[in-house]
Amino acid sequence: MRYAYFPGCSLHSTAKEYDLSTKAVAGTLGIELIEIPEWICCGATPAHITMHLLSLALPVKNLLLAKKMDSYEVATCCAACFNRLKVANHFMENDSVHRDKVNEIIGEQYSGEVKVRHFLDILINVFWLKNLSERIIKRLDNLKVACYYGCLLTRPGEVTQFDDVEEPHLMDDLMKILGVEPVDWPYKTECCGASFSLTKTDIVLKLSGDILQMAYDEGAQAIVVACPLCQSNLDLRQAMINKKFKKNFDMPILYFTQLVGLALGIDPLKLGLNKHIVNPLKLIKSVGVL
Amino acid sequence: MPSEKFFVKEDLYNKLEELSKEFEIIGPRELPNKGIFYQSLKNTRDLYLGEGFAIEPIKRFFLKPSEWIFDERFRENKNILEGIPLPADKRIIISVRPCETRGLTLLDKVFDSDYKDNFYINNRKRTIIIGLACNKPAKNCFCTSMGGSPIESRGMDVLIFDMDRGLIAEILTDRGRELFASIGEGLNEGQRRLLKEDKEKKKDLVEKKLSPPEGKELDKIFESDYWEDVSRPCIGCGICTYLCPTCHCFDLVDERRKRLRCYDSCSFPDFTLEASGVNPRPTKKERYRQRVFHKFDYFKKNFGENLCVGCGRCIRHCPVKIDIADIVDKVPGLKKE
Amino acid sequence: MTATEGSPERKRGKDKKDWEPRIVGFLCKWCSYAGADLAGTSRLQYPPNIRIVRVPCSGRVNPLFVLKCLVNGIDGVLVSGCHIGDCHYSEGNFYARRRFVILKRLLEYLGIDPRRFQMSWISASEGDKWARVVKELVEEIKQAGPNTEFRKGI
Amino acid sequence: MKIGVFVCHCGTNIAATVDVERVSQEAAKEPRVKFSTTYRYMCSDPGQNLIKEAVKKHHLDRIVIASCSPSLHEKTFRKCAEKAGVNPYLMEMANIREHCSWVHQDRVEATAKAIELIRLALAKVSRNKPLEYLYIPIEKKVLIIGGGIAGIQSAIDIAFANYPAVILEREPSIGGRMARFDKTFPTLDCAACILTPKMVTVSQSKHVTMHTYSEIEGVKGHVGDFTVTIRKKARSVDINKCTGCGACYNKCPVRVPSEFDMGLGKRTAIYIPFPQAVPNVPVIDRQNCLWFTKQKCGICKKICPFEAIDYDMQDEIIEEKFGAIIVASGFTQFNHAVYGEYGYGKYKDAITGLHFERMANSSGPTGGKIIRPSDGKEARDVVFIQCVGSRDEQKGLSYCSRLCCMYTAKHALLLKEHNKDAQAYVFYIDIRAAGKNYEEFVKKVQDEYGAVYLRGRVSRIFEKSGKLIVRGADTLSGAQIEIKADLVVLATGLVAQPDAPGLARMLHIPYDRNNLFTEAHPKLAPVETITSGVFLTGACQSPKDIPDTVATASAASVKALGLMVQDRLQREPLVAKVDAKTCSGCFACIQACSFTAIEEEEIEDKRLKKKRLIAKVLEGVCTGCGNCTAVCRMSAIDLEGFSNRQIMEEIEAL
Amino acid sequence: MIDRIKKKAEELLRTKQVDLIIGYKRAPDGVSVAPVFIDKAEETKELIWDTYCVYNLSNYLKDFRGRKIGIIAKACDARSIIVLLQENQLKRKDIFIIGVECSGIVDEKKLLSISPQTSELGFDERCRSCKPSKPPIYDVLIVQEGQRPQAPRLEKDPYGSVRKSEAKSISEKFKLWQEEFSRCIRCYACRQICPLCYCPRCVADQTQPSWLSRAHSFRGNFTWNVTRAMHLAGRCIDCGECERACPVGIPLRDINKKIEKDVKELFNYEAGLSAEQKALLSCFDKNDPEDFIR
Repeated sequence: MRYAYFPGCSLHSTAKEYDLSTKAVAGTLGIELIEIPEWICCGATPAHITMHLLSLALPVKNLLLAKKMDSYEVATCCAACFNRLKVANHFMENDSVHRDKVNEIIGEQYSGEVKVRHFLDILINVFWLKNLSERIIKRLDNLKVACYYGCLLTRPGEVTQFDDVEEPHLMDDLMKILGVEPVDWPYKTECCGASFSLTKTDIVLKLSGDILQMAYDEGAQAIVVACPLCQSNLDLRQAMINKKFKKNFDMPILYFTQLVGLALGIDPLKLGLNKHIVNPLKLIKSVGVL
Repeated sequence: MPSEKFFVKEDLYNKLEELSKEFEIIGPRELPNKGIFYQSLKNTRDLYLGEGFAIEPIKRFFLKPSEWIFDERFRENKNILEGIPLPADKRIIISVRPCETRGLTLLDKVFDSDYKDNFYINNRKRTIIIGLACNKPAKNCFCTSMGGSPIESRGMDVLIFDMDRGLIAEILTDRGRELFASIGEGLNEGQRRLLKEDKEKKKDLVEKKLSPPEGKELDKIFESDYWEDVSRPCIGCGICTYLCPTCHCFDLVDERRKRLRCYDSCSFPDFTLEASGVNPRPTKKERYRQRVFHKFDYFKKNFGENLCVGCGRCIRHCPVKIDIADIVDKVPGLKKE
Repeated sequence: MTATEGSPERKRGKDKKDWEPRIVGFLCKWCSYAGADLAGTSRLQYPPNIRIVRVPCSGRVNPLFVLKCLVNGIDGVLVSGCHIGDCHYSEGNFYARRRFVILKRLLEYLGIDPRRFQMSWISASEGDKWARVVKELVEEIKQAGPNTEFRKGI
Repeated sequence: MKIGVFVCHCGTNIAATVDVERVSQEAAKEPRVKFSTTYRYMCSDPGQNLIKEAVKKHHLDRIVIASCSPSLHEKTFRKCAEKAGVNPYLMEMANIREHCSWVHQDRVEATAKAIELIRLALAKVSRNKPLEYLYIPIEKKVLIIGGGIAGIQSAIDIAFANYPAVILEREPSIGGRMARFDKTFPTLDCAACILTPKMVTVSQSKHVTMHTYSEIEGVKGHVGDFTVTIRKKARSVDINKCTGCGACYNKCPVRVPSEFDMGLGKRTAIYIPFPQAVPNVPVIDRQNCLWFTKQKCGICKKICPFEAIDYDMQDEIIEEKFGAIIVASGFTQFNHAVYGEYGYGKYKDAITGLHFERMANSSGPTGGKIIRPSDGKEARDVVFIQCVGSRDEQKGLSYCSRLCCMYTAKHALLLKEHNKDAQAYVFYIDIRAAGKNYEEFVKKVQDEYGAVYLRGRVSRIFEKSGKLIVRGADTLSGAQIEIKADLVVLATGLVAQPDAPGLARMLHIPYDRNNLFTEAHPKLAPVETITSGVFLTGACQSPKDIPDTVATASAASVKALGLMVQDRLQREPLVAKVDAKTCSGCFACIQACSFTAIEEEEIEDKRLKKKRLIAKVLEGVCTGCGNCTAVCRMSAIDLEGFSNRQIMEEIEAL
Repeated sequence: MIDRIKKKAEELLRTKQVDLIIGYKRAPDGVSVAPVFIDKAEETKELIWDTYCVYNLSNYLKDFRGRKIGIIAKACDARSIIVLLQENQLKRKDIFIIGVECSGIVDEKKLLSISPQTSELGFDERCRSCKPSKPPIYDVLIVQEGQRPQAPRLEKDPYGSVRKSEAKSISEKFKLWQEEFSRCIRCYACRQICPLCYCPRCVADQTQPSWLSRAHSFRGNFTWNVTRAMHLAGRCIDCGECERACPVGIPLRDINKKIEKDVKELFNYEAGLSAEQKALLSCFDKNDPEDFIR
């Protein structure tokens, strides 16, 4: 299993731990992730709000770079990157008007032939959960988490084709394999406020606050995410939420790759568990992993 | 006036060129991998003088495959029948095989005897026939067994022999003499001898032999199952009758207020279908037997000769290889000499 | 009177100038014939070259009818029926459509000008479309010229 | 042959651009034309008398009318010909108005064309054959498929006219969907109160026989002579012996969810669906009865005082003949589980309108109390969501189901009646209350019963601590709404029965892409189908409320009675006919006939002296489309009135 | 191979499984082959099988309706039997098919024109693009042992010649076919030899109405040939007998192949695949092409 790895800007900066844990897990499981040389920005939300063509041209440039590595499958972790690459492929394959325009801008011919997979999808549908469960060294028993999928991972359904749009369950299935008990809660795909984090922070505080509250009410000890923006809104803003709404949430926000790493017996520091605002180490010790 | 003339092909072509002003020149023309067809020749060089046999005999210029007999007009509330004017332009048909002209003589017995068919007679009057003796009869020709021969000249105005150095024309009728007056010159002794030898040689060129049965013998086996067996492969198409120089059955049908006469074939299933729905010859057995009896029995009783000139066309072109000569030859109960 | 002679009133111009095309239209009585009626009631004007033969359904038109018309020297043949799905007999036009695409391509293959045989779907409410189709048809047949293929009765 | 040509002026409609006199003179010169004249209004009485006299005077045997379009006066002139003593089918019309005078202004060209059109008609009429009207015997019995209110009303109307009707109902009892309702809008009559009397009249009427717990297996034949195969499923209870005393189903130990109560209540293995069931005879559910599954119990048989229970009763196939068929197969509910937004159907407290009806019904499983199916507590805050499935091209139906707004208003009212401190919230797109007193009813529910109508869609429902959180928008105030509801009622749309396409194919009637049966004409023939003798009523044609259903039921009955009162049905003789001598038995025609109007027939072939099969046309079924004649290679099958000879003669005269 | 055919035929007749065997025998001229109808077991020794056995014997089945018939059938002949079954002209139980694996049949007309030196064996042009050598339907199959001269498989695209003539201009095509059809003598051999022309009264013989002119004019010949082609649409299995039987050499196969190509491309319909197949013109598809309709 060889993939052209597209980390995306967050995984080289604010979400370094997501990158570390992904590479660690992949390395242990023998999944080869070769980072795309000189990859550029995937366009993410700012691009497709301002200029649609730009939001297609950027990811297509990356896909062409991957194609040059003669690997026809791209692996990515960040939900926004995954979404942009998928949408770009969708347009380049089915919409000849956009295809011609974008190809003209880039100066190369591309029509959506490079496949894009999210790392979670690779673990479950390529590596197969059965093989993963055989590699588990330490089951993370008596740990209850709420799996939070966010929006970009599953929507729009016909483009991402990733999981059920209303009731996603892939992370829940993964957690069960690790021995973790996923909580059945209704806010799996609720909005966390996404990029309002900087411009209208109080919206993020309200929405992320509700998510934390729902997870807490359902008895979750931590929230598992697969998107750096969700992680930062829930983790970084937790203190401000506590102050504003007089709560005392102490809910670690973990990446699914980190939990998989722990179950594979990888050292927590290698998984970047020390880089969180809300310190997860306390919870992990309590669960008896360390 | 000498009865034989010698000339070369070039003279013949030029003569035809000249005649084409006055006559319509009709002759066989070879169409690549289709066959040889009699057509009115726009340029006389197309004339085919080789050994091949035309697919359709010249019968079709005399008893036309289909012709309008009369027309019906409606004037002042009355239906008036108007005849169709007979064509008057004169024609020359050249390079005709002896079997075909002999066929014409048989047709004359039908259409120019007590029943006068104006269309046929008019066509015969306005046509001069120049025959060409057969140099190489096909393997299914059996004209000698039917009273004909490769050099038979009955029904022709002129018979041409293709000698290797040139052509010798044997003048047979006044029309022929008048036509060939200004072409070539009389035979010298050598040529006359060559002609006699050539005639002798051509007589026994025909290998296929057949001893036609007597009428009485055929009548005896009218009900025999022999006819069922031999007629089974027959698919009932019109090839053997349409291409036969002697078959002359026709059908009348009214189309678009005009009456049309067109060829018909005794092998067609509804040849004898009556208005009542009864068909006296319902199966192939009766129909094929009729073809044989008409040729080798009835015609002989009416007109004294067999209605077959042995040209072999019906054998050559039959899609299922039915050989009438072989059938007639092997008729049961025929006393073999 | 056959088409070749045509009625005394209609001149049989040999050259194209004063020749008027003769066109026949097989119209299904439920839709196209009613459409032609509507063109009449709306007083829409169109050239008089077309003669209409009424049939119950476009599915009734036998390919031999079209062949007979062309061979009799008619310059253009139109078969018109209900739009797909509207057929009063529910499926007649489906069969006609399949049958006539084969005939049209065969005739074209044998050298008959494709403009000489055409089809159209005209509903009972499309009087204007009927007038337009007749105008276009007459124009096209005028360009295609007289039906010399079978006119000389060769 | 003596043909008469009658050229009409049609006032100035024709005479303005066509020189009718000259046309008449030219026509007189045509062969076989004996008489030709013109008249100002040929279709008028004097015009028709002119024709009759001319026929008498000149012994005419065929008539050509040169006037307007046959679609206008073909029938008139056929009757006129008949009165004049000429066979009506020896008359042809030349349309020199719509196709000539009105569309060509040049007088010379129009006149020339008119003459040619008459020549065409003369050519055709010369090949016409005298035809007699076809008469098909009518079986004096009507089949009604479906025993809901539509079927019951049809049966009552047919019986009222003293004609026999047979109701064919799949469920053990008639009553259909309406039997499950509690009250009906807008009058709030109790559904059972207005339905049961009709069910009783039907069951007691000597003209109506009921085949309940029976399915339709096949339909053959045509109007006036339908042969229908019916499978009477084994009831395991003898209808004649059982008095409906109820001993059996009171003792039956089995408890399974009752379909009638939408799974809210339980029923026994031997059961009647609802107390007022007609026939009031139980049926044994063989999947759950202990006797059939484990050969145990058998209590019902033992305690039945009338030995009406018979375990080894088998399905019975019967065949009956009918003259007409009324399709009243009704509707079923849209499956709301396709909507992930509403939880893919996993929330027990998110129910449909019918569930609410059963709960509201006093003889229902909850005795009339509106409760939360999850924990049985009484529901206080109830959210009604409109257009679930309807008006949604992506996942649902493209059409509006017409009556959900009304039954939801009724539910909101019933909720308040049953629990005065309950509160109804209704999320809607548009309230459609077009019936009589409908708008007033909804207004009353909003004003007097305090139902809160929120114009907006619901984006999500999720369960949180026992309550259903309903998230929606109120577009009038622009606010985002979140309601913690005890109960959510989804107003699901009405869809066709799942086996509707199968039934349509059996009856040869078309259906649209929503599997709703297609009427002959949406405006002018809403209860008929293009297959004569088959009529539609109720929701199987399109969603309808009870008033419309009853109206269409009576309409369909009138149509069916129209056939019943005639002992023979007169049909146009323009049907196909087979020439036995020419038919080769290849049956391309049978495959091509969309009305299965052609059958195989064995004949004794004189020529081959053997039996062989040829095609035979069922005159009653043949609609005269002529498709078979074009598919027949040997033209053995020909269409009367538009025969090959007629059309070829027209082509020759072109 | 031929003795296995003889043995099988002889056994069938002896055990009364069939009343009659239709096969091939040497023609009186000693070279070519003629159809033979054997009803006595000892006569089966006359049967032969070689590359001259060109006839489609299924054409004779219509003469023996209702009797038990054994027939020797190549791949193309068997396909025409399938169409006959599909059109209820035969009952499968009445026919015992002796399937013969064929590797190509000689075209006699071409043989005459080939000079001996060329390596060409004069194979019928049709056999060059013939897909299956085994009949699709048979009761017993006589497999061909040893290598018999195999008809060279030439063109990949069986409709190559059709596409070439389609590309010609309208006037060019008309001139070509006018010349061909004017030679037609209306002997109807093409109809009588075709196994699928079994109509008791063909439209060509009908006079009320007179579908086509009986005159030998181009008008009548054109109508006849188009009618014949249209009536074979979706039925003709290209056994080539019509072109072989035509005395005046009209390329009838070119016409049939044109319709066969259109039918394949437009409706993906092939004739003679299975006896349960629906007739082409007796069914339709919701999205049949209608680009030519206004």
